[in-house]
Amino acid sequence: MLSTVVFWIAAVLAVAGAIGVVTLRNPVHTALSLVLTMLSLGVLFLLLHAEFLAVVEVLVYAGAVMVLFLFVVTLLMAGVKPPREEHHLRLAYQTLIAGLFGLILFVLVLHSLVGAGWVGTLAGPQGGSFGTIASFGTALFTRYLLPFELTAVVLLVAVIGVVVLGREQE
Amino acid sequence: MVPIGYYLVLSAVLFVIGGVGVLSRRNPLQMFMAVELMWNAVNLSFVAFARQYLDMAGHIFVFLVITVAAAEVAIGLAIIVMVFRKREHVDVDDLSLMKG
Amino acid sequence: MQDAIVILLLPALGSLIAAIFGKSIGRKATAYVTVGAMGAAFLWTLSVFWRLLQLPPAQRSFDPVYWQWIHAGALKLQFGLLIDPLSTTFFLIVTFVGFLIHLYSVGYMHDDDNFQRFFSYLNLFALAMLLLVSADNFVFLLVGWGGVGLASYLLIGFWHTRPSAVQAARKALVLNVAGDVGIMLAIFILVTTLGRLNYAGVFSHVSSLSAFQVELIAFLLYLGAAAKSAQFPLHVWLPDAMEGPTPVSALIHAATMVTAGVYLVARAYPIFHAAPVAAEWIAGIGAFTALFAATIAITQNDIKRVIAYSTVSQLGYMFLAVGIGAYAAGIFHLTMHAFFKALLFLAAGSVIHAVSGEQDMRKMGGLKKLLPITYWTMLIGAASNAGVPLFAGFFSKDEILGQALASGHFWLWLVGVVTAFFTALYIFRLIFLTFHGKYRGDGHPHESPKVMTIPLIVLAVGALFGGYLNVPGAWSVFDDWLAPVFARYPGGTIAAASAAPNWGAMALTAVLVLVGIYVAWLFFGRGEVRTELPEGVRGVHKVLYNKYYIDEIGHAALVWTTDHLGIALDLFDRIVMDGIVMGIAALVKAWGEALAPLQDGFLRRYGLAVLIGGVAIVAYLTLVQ
Amino acid sequence: MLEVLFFLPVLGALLLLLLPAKAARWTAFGVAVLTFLVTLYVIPAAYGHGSGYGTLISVPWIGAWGVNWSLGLDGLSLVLLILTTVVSAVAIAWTPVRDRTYYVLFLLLEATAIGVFLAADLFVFYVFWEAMIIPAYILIASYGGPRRQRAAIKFLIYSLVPSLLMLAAVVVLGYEAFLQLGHWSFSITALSHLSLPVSTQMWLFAAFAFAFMVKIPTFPFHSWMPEAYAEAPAPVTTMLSSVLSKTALYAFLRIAMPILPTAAQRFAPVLGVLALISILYGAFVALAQRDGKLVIGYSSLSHLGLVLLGIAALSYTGLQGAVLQMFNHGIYASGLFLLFGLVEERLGTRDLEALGGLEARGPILAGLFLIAVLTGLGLPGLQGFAGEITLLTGIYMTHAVWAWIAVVAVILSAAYFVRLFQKVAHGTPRALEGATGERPEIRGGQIALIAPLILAMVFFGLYPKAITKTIGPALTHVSQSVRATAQGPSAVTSEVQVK
Repeated sequence: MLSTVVFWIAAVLAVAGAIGVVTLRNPVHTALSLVLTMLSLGVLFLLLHAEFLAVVEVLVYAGAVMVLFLFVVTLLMAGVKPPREEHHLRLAYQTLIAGLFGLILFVLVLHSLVGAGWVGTLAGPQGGSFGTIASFGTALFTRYLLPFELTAVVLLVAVIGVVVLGREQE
Repeated sequence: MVPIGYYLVLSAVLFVIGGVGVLSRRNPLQMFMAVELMWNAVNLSFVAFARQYLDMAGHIFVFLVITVAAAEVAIGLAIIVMVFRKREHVDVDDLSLMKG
Repeated sequence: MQDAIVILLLPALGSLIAAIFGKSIGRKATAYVTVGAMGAAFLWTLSVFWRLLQLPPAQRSFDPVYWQWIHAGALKLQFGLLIDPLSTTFFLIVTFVGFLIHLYSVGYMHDDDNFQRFFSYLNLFALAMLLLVSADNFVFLLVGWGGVGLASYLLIGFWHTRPSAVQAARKALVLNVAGDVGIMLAIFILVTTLGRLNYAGVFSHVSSLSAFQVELIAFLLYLGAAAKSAQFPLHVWLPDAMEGPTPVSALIHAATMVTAGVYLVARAYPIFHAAPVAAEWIAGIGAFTALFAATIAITQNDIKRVIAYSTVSQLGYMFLAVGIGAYAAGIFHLTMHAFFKALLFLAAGSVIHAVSGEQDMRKMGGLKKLLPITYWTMLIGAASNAGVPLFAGFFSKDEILGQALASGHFWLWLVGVVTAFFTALYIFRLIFLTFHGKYRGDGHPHESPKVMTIPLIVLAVGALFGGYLNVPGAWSVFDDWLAPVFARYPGGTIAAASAAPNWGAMALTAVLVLVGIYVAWLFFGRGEVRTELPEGVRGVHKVLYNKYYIDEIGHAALVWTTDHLGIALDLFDRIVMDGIVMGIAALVKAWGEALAPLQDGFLRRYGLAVLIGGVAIVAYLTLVQ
Repeated sequence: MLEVLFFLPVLGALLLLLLPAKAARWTAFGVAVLTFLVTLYVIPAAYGHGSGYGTLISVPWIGAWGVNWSLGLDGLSLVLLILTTVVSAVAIAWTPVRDRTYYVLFLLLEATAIGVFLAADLFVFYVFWEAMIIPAYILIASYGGPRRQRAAIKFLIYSLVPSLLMLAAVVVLGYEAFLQLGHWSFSITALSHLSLPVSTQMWLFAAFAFAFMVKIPTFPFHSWMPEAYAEAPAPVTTMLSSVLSKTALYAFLRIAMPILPTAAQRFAPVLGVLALISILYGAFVALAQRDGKLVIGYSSLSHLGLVLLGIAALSYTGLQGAVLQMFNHGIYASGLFLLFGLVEERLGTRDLEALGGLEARGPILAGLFLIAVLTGLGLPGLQGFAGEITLLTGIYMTHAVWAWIAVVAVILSAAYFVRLFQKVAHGTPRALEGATGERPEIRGGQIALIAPLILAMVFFGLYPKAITKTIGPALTHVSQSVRATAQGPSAVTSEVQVK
């Protein structure tokens, strides 16, 4: 029962954070509400027996990545004017249409979830070592070793890319 | 116990909100954050399915997504910084180099 | 008889040497090579002729085969020659008369810049004609046929800076090719129906064809023959062909080219015999052409043009003969014609040579004393052409007329007799205007060199005595010589051939000829040109002088139409065909330009498009599937 | 040895890049001649056991799709290979170009065309077919006349659009092989043993025929031709008309008909009618052209229409005539385009109204041009005649009416070719000194270059059997596969034999 309560609290907070991301004007506030969502997701990961991922979510995402965001926000916001209004006419109904189609998409997904019988399905009992860090590590370093190694390349490329982009142009 | 479907519905909600955010925010940073939100929504789905099928592949996948997202954020933010360093406004609508 | 191909190889070699090495070996050597080639070919022909004579008549036929030309499905063909009395006769004509014309040309073309080229073409012409008459199948007949057309094209347009010569050459070639197409179609029918193309194979299987097929083949072959032998209305190229140098006219009109049509009908007689409708047409059109061309000839003032129309007219006689089945008589007339027509042309050339290129008879006259050899030889030629009794043309023409009457073709006979009158009239008009009276030009005429007059004399002997090969009621050496050819398949001879000569009809013709000469004497005997015409005949004269406007009608009907169809289709190609393509291109471009604003550079709008697309895909996956 | 044929020009092209530009022309010529000699060397390899390829080499290429790098040689491809290598060698050295790239592209064009004629795998065929477009496009776009860009783009689009449809057809055939044989295959021999439903065959045949007819070209897909022929330099036009058009006609015989025999049967009347229109249309339009190059271009439209008509007649004799005439046309069209190109080069114009008098100033050039013209108009005794009469006989055997109509083109052919020759050679000299001011006469080297073509015009006129004997077995195979489907095997042998 406890898990149900925790789920609902985390879910509501996650959605609230998400709505904050979409609606808040100040980028700093946006970033903070995204952190809220991520923390909530970390809790949900725990409920789903993904302990390692929960930690990574909080540490890497809510920690490192969001700090990077805030850093850039503060860097750019200083001395920058608020968005211009001249494009409003051309993109007048952008948000409205986006919302409408977003809703449609949600309904469609919901429809298919219901149709497939997912909504009422309880997960089976947890078996064996599922979700433990040990099993995660075993999977990562045996079967999924190659993708894991490749992420290193991806990160390397990113590092180089950032260095190149960040150079002083003149 | 909460049915797996609830997680999936939640994931869908977050995904759609993130999508709408991408399309409605004009500040590139906020657009970017909405994209991050969509990533996270998808991650939730992966974890939920992994729980359902008791398969670690979902976890591994999330792990990879997070890694790639980190790289993506690094690059993306670098581009944003570069592009808007010299500009007065931070508005994606100003960027119309792709105009046909 | 395997060696008969040497007769073809000699002029081929001569032509090649003159064409490739002509410039380097010089005029004299070129003349020796080419004239020598013709002379040698004549001697070789004599040897063949002699060897044939040694054999019994029934065995005088050889078909040496040299190589397999093609093997493509149904079309399997060998290159072989047919050596029999008919082809040997043509060999003799072509090489002998051709040799004389070559000899004459040495003098006539003496000052021409392209002397070597001319002789190369002359030898080519002889080669093509020899191939035409000796091929043992229809395809190589067509090869010779086309080669003759080519050589005539080259020679008619020899003076290629003259627009009229170029025009005439083009006309000759295109009309001849039209005739070639007729033979080509006949070949297709023969291949599909009989599956064979060599004469022996075709002629012995004519009976297995349906009546319609035979008639069709006969008409198609006749189309080729009529184009080459200038039968109405395909005769229009021949009078224009005198744009070439005069020896060429002699070669075309006498020894080669125009006789090819008569040869074809005579050679393919089993087909024409089996096709009575076509044969009647041939005879009818032949008679008509004879009269038609003779009437035109009366009014022409160009000396060569008169002789040219005379050729058309005489060819009409020959077709009349082969049309009614009197093949030997047709060939006989052809042979005699070769002598006197070559003579007339060469003599005319001698006249033109003497008066520095003038061809208008109104500016001649009185040349009798100045050019005695030319005058006397040409007089013999004219008498022979007119059919004055005891001259060669008399015997041959009369044999045709006699057989026409005997075989029941009264109307054809009548037309022939009337034509005989006109023939005498126009040819003696030519003689009187050219040689009698006073000289009306302003040059200093002189007799031609020996190299030109000797051929005239030799030909005059032929035109004078050639006819005695066939003397009615007494002997028929020429017809007997050809007889084995026409005895091989049914239909080669007509019953009338053996009938006793019709002395009355013969006398009537002779009288009409003499009357024609007398009328010519009355009007033109003083050698004066009548400029004023009586009221009544002026209209008729105009029509005749303008050759019944056939050229204009043909030009309007065919040339104009073809050219303008070409121009119209060219415009269609540029505007419509290209327009459709460019229109599609423009449409694509316009479509692109219309859609370009969608790509307005707003990142968020692109994102929305992606979202809409994604929704559509999800909707399809969830709802439809 | 077959792969050498293809790789030799490619290696030659690479070699050119290393050598100084001055040596490019004669090096390229040397490579082309060497390629021709190799072609002569492989002649014995073309004769194998009965029908089918005399030599077939096959190396796995893309295993998963069953694509093999396979090249095959039989009499049919041999004849066209000889044509390609001879014409390429003559054309490549014909005019000096101060640009190495020109010769590199030319050799690549030759190599790809050789590849098309050798391909025994449909996929390989498609690759070469597409690759051929690239050098051709660049050659037109870079070395042509003032409107070359537009002409080249038109050529490119015209080539690419039908090729896409053809690619679809190729893939469908491979998939059909997968369904019927259990593995993907593009081997032409294997594909011709598939049994495809008629409706599928029809669509596939339409796609192939579209691509081929554009390349020939045939009415109504010929609109790229006037501009491309007019704008391209004379040697490139020669390649377009003499070699590239043959690849398309060859493809009908090699691919479309054996693989899709029923559709070939059904489509034959359509092809025949389009070919007839091409014949007459090309002839009439040729009559009205002022640009001499276009007279030759439209004459090709007309003459290749006749070849297509022979193919559409579906008789064995017609096929023989078609291939014979393909070879012949390749030779005399090359002669015409190259010699007229020389006239243009020396006199600086292609306008027939401005030309004239060549016979007086350049008698040898005029004489050679005359021989080519006469061969083109099908003068009996020369090469064009042998092909024409075989073709028309073959057409007459199955479709007499077609033959009756088509012979009209023979007369028109005489009319426009004679007009062309007379405008160039006869009359008073008008543009004699021309742009370059030199005497409009052909020079020794070029006489030597063109001599093989002129000799071929005479030789194959006297002895066409040399060709017909070579192509016989391959064509027996084609006509059997087509006719067997329609009338049963007995029809194959019922053709009349001539003594």
